[in-house]
Amino acid sequence: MTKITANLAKYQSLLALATMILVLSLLSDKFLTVNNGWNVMRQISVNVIISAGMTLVILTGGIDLSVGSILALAGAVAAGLLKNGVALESVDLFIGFTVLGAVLAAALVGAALGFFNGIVITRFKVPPFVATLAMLTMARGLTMLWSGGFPITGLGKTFAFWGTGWLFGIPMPVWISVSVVSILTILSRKTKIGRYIYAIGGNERASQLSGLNVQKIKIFVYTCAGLLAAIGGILVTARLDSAQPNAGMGYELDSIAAVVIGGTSLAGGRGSIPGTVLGALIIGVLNNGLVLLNVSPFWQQVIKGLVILLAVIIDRASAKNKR
Amino acid sequence: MTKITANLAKYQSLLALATMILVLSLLSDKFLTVNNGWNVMRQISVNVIISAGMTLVILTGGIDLSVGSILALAGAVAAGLLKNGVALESVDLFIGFTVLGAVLAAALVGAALGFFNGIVITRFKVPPFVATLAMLTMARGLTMLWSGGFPITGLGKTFAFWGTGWLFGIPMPVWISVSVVSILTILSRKTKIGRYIYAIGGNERASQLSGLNVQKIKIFVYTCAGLLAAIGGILVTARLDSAQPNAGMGYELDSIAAVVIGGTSLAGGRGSIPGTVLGALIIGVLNNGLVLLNVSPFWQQVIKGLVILLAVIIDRASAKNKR
Amino acid sequence: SGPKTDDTPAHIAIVISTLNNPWFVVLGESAKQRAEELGYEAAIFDSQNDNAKEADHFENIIAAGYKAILFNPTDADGSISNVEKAKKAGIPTFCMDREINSNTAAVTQILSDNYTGCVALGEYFVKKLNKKGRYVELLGLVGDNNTWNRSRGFHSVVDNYPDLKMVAQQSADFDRNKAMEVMESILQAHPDIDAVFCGNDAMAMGAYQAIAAAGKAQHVMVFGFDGARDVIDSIRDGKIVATGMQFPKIMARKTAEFADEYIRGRRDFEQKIPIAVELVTRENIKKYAAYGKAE
Amino acid sequence: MTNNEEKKIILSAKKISKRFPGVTALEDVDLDIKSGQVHAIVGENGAGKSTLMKILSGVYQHYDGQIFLDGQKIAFKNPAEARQAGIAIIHQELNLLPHMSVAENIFLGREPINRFGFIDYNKMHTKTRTVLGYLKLDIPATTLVSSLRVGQQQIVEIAKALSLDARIIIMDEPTSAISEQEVAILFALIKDLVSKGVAIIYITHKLDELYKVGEHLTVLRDGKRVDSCLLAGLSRDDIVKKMVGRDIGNYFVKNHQTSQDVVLHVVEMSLPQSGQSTRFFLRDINLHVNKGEVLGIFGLMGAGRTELLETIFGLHPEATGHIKIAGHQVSITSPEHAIAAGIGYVPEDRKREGLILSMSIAHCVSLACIAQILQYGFLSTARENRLAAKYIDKLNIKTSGIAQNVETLSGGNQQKVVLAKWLATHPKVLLLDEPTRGIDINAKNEVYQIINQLAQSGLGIILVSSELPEILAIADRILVLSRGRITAEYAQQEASEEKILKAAIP
Ligand SMILES: Nc1ncnc2c1ncn2[C@@H]1O[C@H](COP(=O)(O)OP(=O)(O)OP(=O)(O)O)[C@@H](O)[C@H]1O
Ligand SMILES: Nc1ncnc2c1ncn2[C@@H]1O[C@H](COP(=O)(O)OP(=O)(O)OP(=O)(O)O)[C@@H](O)[C@H]1O
Ligand SMILES: [Mg+2]
Ligand SMILES: [Mg+2]
Repeated sequence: MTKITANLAKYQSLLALATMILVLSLLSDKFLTVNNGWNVMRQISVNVIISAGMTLVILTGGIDLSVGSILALAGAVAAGLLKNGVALESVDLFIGFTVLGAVLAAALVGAALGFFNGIVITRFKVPPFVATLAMLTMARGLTMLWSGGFPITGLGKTFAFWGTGWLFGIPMPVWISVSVVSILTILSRKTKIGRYIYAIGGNERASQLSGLNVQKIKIFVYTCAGLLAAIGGILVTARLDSAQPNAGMGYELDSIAAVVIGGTSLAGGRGSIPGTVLGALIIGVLNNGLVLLNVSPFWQQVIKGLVILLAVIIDRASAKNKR
Repeated sequence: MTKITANLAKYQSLLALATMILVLSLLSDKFLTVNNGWNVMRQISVNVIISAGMTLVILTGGIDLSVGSILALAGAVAAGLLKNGVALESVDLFIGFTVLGAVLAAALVGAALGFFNGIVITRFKVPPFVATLAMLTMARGLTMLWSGGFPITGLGKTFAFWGTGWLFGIPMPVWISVSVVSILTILSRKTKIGRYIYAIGGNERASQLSGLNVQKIKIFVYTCAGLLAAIGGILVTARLDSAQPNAGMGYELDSIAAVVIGGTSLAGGRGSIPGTVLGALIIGVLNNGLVLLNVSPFWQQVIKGLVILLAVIIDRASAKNKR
Repeated sequence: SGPKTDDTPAHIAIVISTLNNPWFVVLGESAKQRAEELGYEAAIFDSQNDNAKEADHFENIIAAGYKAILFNPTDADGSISNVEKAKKAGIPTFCMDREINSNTAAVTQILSDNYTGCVALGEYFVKKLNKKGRYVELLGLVGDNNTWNRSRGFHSVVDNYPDLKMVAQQSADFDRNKAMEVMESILQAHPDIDAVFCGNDAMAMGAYQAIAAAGKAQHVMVFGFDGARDVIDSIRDGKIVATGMQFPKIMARKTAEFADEYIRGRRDFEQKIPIAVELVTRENIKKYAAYGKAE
Repeated sequence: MTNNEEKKIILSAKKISKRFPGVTALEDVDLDIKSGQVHAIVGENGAGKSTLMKILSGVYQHYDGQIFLDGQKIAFKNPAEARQAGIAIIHQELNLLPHMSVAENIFLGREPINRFGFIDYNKMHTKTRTVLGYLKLDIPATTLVSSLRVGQQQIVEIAKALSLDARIIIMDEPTSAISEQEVAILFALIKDLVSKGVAIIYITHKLDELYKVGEHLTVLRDGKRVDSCLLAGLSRDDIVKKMVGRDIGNYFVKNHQTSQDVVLHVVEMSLPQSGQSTRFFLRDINLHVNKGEVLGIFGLMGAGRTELLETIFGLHPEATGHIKIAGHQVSITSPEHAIAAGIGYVPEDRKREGLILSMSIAHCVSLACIAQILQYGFLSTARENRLAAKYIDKLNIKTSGIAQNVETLSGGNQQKVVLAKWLATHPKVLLLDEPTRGIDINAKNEVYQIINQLAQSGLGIILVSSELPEILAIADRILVLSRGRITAEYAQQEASEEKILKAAIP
């Protein structure tokens, strides 16, 4: 019993989330329904996926501002390949793409851009903030160039299923985000590379002296973040049945917010993926609740800011009492 | 001579900037003209002002995401007060505002929000990222509430002068930004509090043990950042003769970019205000140059990202050689 | 073939409020294409919805010595000073789609009348709903004046019918994904709505998808604004009920032609030339294609 | 392997040189390490000891010269390769991950893995318990390192190296943060390892230790090997002479006078553990320090000495009791107050608590007394430089100039900068927590001299130290702390190692 309490206390944000859910269910009888539950889960799933990758990055003491742009580019690539394929006019070749092919290609693009981030950060010693800020700009530009600034729409049922379908009574995006979270949680807790990610963030020099290949691990982490952003982009595109060139704008801040609210330290070395899920849930529940209560859009922002502050304050206070 | 070289080497970014200027002036004969020089200076002045405040925050090891929103709110407050004054209906009182009064009130609002950030961060131990992210949202909401979502326009010549006028052949915004930079450079180098700011960022615990009031200094720094964001907001408003509720969106990233490109470490303790000015110049010259060269907007983003990367890489490489 | 200074063609600048929305991309690209047909070199500038960035662009354009500016302002008031600056520097500005609140700064303004367009949409809305029902409004960016022009035009009609109840008014930032999410949530609180009015077509598509996913596509009528490809297709397919067609291509081409005429010496321009927004419905959809009339 | 079996050279370094920008850290150094032997290396701060060890253990890959392991030429590409070749190192600086468990730290980089490719925590914890058992450190394997005290962390660091089953173990000042008891445990272990044929390279500044474990000795000076010989027959003074290059003679003479004026009086001070009203870090502490007196405080690791100094300095506002300075009661709830009241505090961990490593010497020295260098409200570089120059001179700080970053100073000189920072505030009372930790014998002597001079000039000094000889040599009066209580008090004349240890052990 006490062990459970202790384990729960680790996810410090739980109290804040519980309070929010309680208050919202008192204010609106529409809030605590099964349907709305799925709603919230589906809505946060993209943020959860991106934020899981962001957690890894932040655990190493880095940051990734490019996730929103990579999301958009990956979405556009998937949609573009699916719809138009690739025509190599010079050799008179046309390559059509299946859903799987397009999805894999988009995932590859995301991973490649993440890899590029990793290389720039480790080999050229560019601070992560600058490197990924540059990527934010570049990937957005590439998205615009690829799509000409227009949405790519009409991608077919098979593709849309990944964003809108249900499987065994659970929405597909939720399946995907739950899988991502499970894999990354196990990765971070149970595998060597996971522990090394924490180690690097905790003390990079000590990790290096213990024989860890710090550069390789960092590159892995940024590649992961890029890949997950791409998966997020594919999901968003499948959900909307359309790749929007302006998709994902500002997602970097949402995602970092989820990570930090979830108790991961921006200095690295401390935090957890489940914590991040809680952080994303807090943000998602809040967004959903404010709309359910039909709070005016002007006030929404003020309230949202205040509640996030409050959540973190409650959180830090309860964490202190635990010690 | 060697002393000068050494001093220049401190502003590592200088080489990157010089290269850029050289390349641009070869590519466009419009670039290296007096007029265009003023152009760039005027255009970066708001970013310089905000980034100067941001530098102080980052030197203490913090971050301020709320500058863009505070900028918008301060602009709206100045414009609103100037145009409509304050009517307290309950006591049947109407207070009109002069330009000076409105400007001071707006500056006060900015400083107050910055102060609030400082309190939340120091007293409630909320990580700066979360505290100022919440403020980003809240201040934007307040701006919308204050302005009803509409721009406030027609603010008169006196007010507009601050944004568009010239004095002794130099544009007003440049005067203001140069003053801000001078004051903050002196503050950071020649005053007690400036020294303390570096100390806290360098080692918070050791600073505390040396008798510094860490909390007070941090509050000061966030208040400063809020105040400077407000000044930026007043300038933007004066320049456009209109307060836009959407003003300043995304400025936090631009401003952090200027600081980091200017060589200030996000970990705190190392960096300088003049470095930040160089960072802002690099970004400003790049924006200006790409426009002058007629680069298409989509390509602009890609090139901008690449050039920023390159600038930082050159920079870090030259810094390494110097040591 | 256009006028040439020496051997190089004259340059025309096209300043667009944002390229983050395909509608404006069409506007910009059409203007560019037409200007190039007329023998100019044209460059597009993206103000990213930021009045200050727009001001920067104007300064740079003046410094670079462009011959004319085809201008899609970010704000009716906030953009005046920019246009005046250009005028002072001897560069004529031609507004397209969105107006500036000045009758002297720009040479001419070719405008899409959002307000009136939404009045027409509002009237059609009332008719379709039979003056009775519960509806939701999705606003665009709350700091954008077009958001409010459209909303006001719509309400100027609809608010006259007390049996038409707005059960929720939320913002979705002109964004398809946001609109979908907001609509999903609203449908939880108000499963029984009859219609949704959206401030642009991207939001209409998002809202429609949420409604369709909830299995209510047959019961809830969705209205958009713009005339984007998806929505035109959807109206044809009987999914979305109506939209307001603006004519970005026509406006852009016309503006470019005016600029050309101005450069060639014409001066007698009307200050404001409204291009009517046309109501597109399932009945008249045959006449329309994406962003304009069917060819 | 038995003792009479011949010891053979297993590791041999030839003509090793290493240059850093501006410094030659090592120049043509030879070193031969034999199995089953403790090879001690001594030298002043900055002599190049750690640099040499880092080369041997694969931390630095770029150097001149050659290294042979079992006669084979080797060149490690990274620390992991050296580890695989059987070379383990305990670095001088703690290299631990604060937010990870003891077990995770010990096995970092070579975690045992189970069938599924996951980390086998059970195995890891079992092994950890075994190693900790050798070292008699009684803490769970899952304890977070951040919750350990420095001394315990140092033992974890030792455990990390031991658990490697290496053939050569390099120990770079392993005892700088641990207590006598633990040193004894470590030495027993070293003897055991040596008897099993393991080679130990042992670096220390505590020359007494050499005689307890050492067999062979290499002395480095300014990056050069000045001697390498058997330890037997060398006197302490011989060694010091080799290290320093000259006779430093009788290195410490106490010659200050204690007055009868009480400058600091601590009355009934208690510090409860947070959230617990029944358990205390400090309990009913009463003590006083006179002008010109050095009060030594001894205690075992964890006795609460650091807490005592911290509490006097205002870092634990929740403490009860009161403090009088020169007869006046003062309320001290923050370091700011303490400094205003005339107290200075040289903390235990100079890098983490004493210095701002990114700052220059001048900036560090003026930090706690910045009012002194203000002119018309602005910092005066001239005054600041004068202040720094004064203390560089007074404390004999070895530096290339006042603008040098403190990060690049040697340990002893860093410690002097911390001292300078406090002397510049003109304190009445100076609290010193382990002021000679990790600094060489010469610098140590200088610190003793400084303490002596300060006492002579009328300061009241509290000196916390884990080194009994040090306390016995320089304190006028000695308090013994055990589990947060004062258990004994001796005047210098009546104190002895035996008595003090007896009072210290709970
Ligand atoms: N990474 C580095 N960069 C530049 N100089 C260095 C570096 N590491 C060591 N040095 C310099 O090399 C010399 C030898 O340093 P080293 O750390 O080996 O000394 P040491 O004998 O271990 O001293 P101590 O007893 O203080 O540990 C010193 O002058 C030191 O300042
Ligand atoms: N981080 C911590 N968490 C819990 N207890 C602690 C912590 N640090 C110290 N303690 C406890 O405080 C008491 C005093 O520790 P302290 O470090 O002050 O001892 P010390 O005598 O200064 O020893 P050292 O030789 O390590 O400096 C001990 O009982 C120890 O268990
Ligand atoms: Mg050393
Ligand atoms: Mg201690």
